[in-house]
Amino acid sequence: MTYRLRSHWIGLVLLAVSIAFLVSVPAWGSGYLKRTIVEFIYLLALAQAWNLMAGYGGMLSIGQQGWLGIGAYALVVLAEDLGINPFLAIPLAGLVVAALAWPSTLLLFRLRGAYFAVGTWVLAEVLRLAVTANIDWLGGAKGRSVRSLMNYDRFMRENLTYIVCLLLAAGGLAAIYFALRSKTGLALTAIRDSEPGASGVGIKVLRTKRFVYVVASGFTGALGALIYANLLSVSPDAAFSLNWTAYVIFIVVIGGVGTLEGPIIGTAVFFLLRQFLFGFQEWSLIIFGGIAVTVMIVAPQGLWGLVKQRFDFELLPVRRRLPARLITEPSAVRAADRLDPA
Amino acid sequence: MAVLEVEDIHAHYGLFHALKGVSLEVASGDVLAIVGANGAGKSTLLRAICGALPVTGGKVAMNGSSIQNQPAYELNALGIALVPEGRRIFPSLSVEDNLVLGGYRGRKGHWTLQRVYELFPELVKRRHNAGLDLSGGEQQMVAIGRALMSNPELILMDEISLGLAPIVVEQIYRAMGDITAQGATVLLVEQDLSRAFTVAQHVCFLLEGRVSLRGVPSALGDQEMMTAYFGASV
Amino acid sequence: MKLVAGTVSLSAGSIHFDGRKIDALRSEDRCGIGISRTSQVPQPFVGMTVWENVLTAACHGGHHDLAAAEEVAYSCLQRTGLLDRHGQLADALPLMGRKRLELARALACAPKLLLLDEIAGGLSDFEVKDLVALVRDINESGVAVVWIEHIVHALLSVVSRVVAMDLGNLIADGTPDEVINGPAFKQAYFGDKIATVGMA
Amino acid sequence: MTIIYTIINGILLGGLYTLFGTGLALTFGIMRTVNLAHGDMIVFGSFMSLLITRFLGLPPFISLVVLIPAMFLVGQVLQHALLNRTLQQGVMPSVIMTFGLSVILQNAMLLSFSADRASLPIGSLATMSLPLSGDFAIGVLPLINLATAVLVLYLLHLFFRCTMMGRAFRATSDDPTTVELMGVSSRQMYALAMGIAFAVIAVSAVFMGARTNFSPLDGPARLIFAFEVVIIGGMGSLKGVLAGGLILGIAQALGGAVNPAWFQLAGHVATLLVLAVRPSGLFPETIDRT
Repeated sequence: MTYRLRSHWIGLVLLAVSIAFLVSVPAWGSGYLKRTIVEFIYLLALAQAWNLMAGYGGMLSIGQQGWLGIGAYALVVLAEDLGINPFLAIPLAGLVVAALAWPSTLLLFRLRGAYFAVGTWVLAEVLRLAVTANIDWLGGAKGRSVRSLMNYDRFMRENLTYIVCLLLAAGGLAAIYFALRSKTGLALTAIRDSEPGASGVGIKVLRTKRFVYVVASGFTGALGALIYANLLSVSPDAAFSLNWTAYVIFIVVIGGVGTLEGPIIGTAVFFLLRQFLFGFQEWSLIIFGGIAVTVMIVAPQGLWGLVKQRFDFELLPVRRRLPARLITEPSAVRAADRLDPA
Repeated sequence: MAVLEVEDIHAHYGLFHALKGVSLEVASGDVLAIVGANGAGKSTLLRAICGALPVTGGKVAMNGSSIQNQPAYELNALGIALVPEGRRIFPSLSVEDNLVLGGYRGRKGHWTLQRVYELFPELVKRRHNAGLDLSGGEQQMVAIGRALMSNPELILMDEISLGLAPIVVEQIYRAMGDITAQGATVLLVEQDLSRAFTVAQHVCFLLEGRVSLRGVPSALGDQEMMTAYFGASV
Repeated sequence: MKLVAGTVSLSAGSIHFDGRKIDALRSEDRCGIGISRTSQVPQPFVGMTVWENVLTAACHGGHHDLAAAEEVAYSCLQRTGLLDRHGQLADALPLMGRKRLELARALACAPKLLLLDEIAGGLSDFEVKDLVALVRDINESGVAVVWIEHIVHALLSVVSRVVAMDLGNLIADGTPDEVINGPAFKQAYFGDKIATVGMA
Repeated sequence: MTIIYTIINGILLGGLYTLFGTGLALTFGIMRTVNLAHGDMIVFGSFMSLLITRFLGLPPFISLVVLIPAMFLVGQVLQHALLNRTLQQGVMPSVIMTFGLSVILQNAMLLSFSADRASLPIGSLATMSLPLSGDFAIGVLPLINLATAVLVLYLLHLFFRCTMMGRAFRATSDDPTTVELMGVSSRQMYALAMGIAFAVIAVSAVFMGARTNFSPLDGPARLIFAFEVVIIGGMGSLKGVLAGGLILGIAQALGGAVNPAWFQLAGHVATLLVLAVRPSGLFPETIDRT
């Protein structure tokens, strides 16, 4: 019990300190620092979205780059062609992606396990080809730039991007956290543990999974819009690159699938390794791939899983506990329970 | 001399302690019937002996050498064959392919495809049918034939009369004589006591993972058997 | 039994519950109209605590919001004697604990009909006695119970009506005394395996 | 007439896709897993063949003598050393592990061979053709490719029907637990199956390298084609693979004839259509146990 109380406090303090730090950055930070933080945060958010879908919902998608790319292109269309404020267009792009992701589940959910994984990949390819090959208006293979953002001066733009990123990620992560603590979260965790068991206690398995897929994809789309607002131009090969999903999977797997803390650790490890291997992109991918394979064999629960196993320690508690108001007459119950030889 | 010696073995299904120290011996050429209520651990015992389920304690020995926790596919080569519960015919293989596969390890002996067809003539006209299309009785014959094809020294049969019409059961039990005549030792799990007693020299009752009674069928009393079967008296 | 709970679909005939035809309903929806089932092999949500397991059932099967579900879950844990273990991961429960958890989860769905599939299998005599008392208590609170069991002595002390089945056919139906002493039962029991026993 | 020529070209292209799909169908049929590094292994095979050709001076098709046994071994080792270790833990480990391998292989090839496109030197075979009518001729190489694909499928069919080991494979696919009671180790069968799949990959790699040029980044696209062949044909069914390969080839050829940019897209659309109309493919063979 003391462990838990303490770990919650550690979590809260860490959270408060990081928020204070992050909020203060625009006032003093350099452009480089802001860009680095933006990158860290969007990778973390992408990882959380994938983790929600794969770790909790059991849907192993390797085609999220499709939704990321669509989100980026949605930003271009909304901001450039429809004249919507680009920073407002970022969350709207997420909604566009969610609206597209819903019907795609009608086909994808016919596939199971490994076939679902490849199916999502095919879908991502279809989306990429549809965007590049046929619509000159989207710039073909060269892509397009987000001109409306260039109207802002550089300092202003960096700060706005930074703030939008912070808001989006904080909003998304808070939504995931509270969703996991809600009824839906209980249902999702139950589905993760046993689908037949879940349907046996009245959980609508298919509906819950579809909801999670659509939400995770929409969030990924909004992040895609953010990433390319930061880069100022979109090209299909980069926006629909499989590397996005590869990074995300390595982050989640290294940190621990199906935990909220895992991706945080995973992102940190990923960042450090990448800084270390800067300029050797192929080598870094080889090393990440090797780490993922090794983790699967040696410790499939990931780094955070190892910590949790040893210390029963949670920084971000999503567990529900017996509320104190209900613990009223323990003595009678205990006496009855002592009869239980187990 | 004892072909099979089982000494104080334990086995678990996950957390469920299914066998809690079972010991028994089977002499060469004998038929031993294992009876008990559902969940008493009979199938578990057979699966533990043939290597399909890991033993968590105790010792299993065949012809004096210890064999526990060797994989099932190695024990098959040593001469232990299991006719599994529910028959487990390979649905996409023909009857003949099912039988031939039984001899995968190439142990030599009395049983050949020809002799199995002689034992169960019904199978001849079905030889090219898929395992999926057989009746329950035919499936059971294939399952037994498939086990015989490995020319086992010890053959373990799990619930071979379950769900079959009495006349088919009759036929399958008649084959039992031919099987033991070739020198195989048989361990038989059977719910139908009277049926088991017609072929078995010895019987062993299991109750909740332990041996509750054993002996020669004719020497056991009704009440004694009821208690050994159900536990607390009914 | 699995037919009624919706995990196996039936090939002919129909099933009615509370006067409604339910053959076409999915497992999760049958739970919604008041049929709960414990499975032969317990299927706890192993990564969740005991409390969360039951709370999940109370939320979704019992259609409560979280606050109300907490009350329901609490009373279900209390009734099944699991209260002391509320914070434990379901994965760490021993067999008896898992069976209790199955029962608590089924209860939290507020069933009118409770299907128990071999819930006493694998338990010691002492544990079975405990369980029998629990089931009797549930039945007395107004829930109809259908209990499939091979451990006959566990059943006979609880039930009001026994239906014995042999390979899909009904072979006896009556009070426990009538059935157990009838010739069909004795013959079937030593000739076969399944006896379904229920009480209404 | 043009449409008939287009379809013939599609069929010939389908010969290559059939080979791509065969390996994937084999592993799915027997182990129910998908090797996500399948495409990268094909590209890897092409590069290996290129190396053998270059350093031993052998023609590409002769390099198969070395390449097939080598790839067979690689497949076995992969299954034994990595994939067999996580059999009991559901699909996630195998998906992530083979995905990791795919990324490793892709980048290792980028480092060793650069991103430039390469092709196998096959001399005059590349341009040989049989004239069909005035302005239309069938390439000899695509024809050999199609014949090889059919031959490979036929040999596999014979192997599965008529040999003891083939029976053991089918039985393992039906029921990997019970097959152990027959003296068959299912893990060993899995390793062998992966080995055979890799041997087929070697064959498809040489044909791919001979027909088109290739680069280290081509793997994912090859995996997707192979996957589409399997989806159209029916998961894990060898009979379906030929049909799937031909349909995919024809769909791409037809799409490409309308608009060169629709070449791949037409194949994807055909796959999604099959998935929408007949989720278990045109020739479903394996029994879905999930």
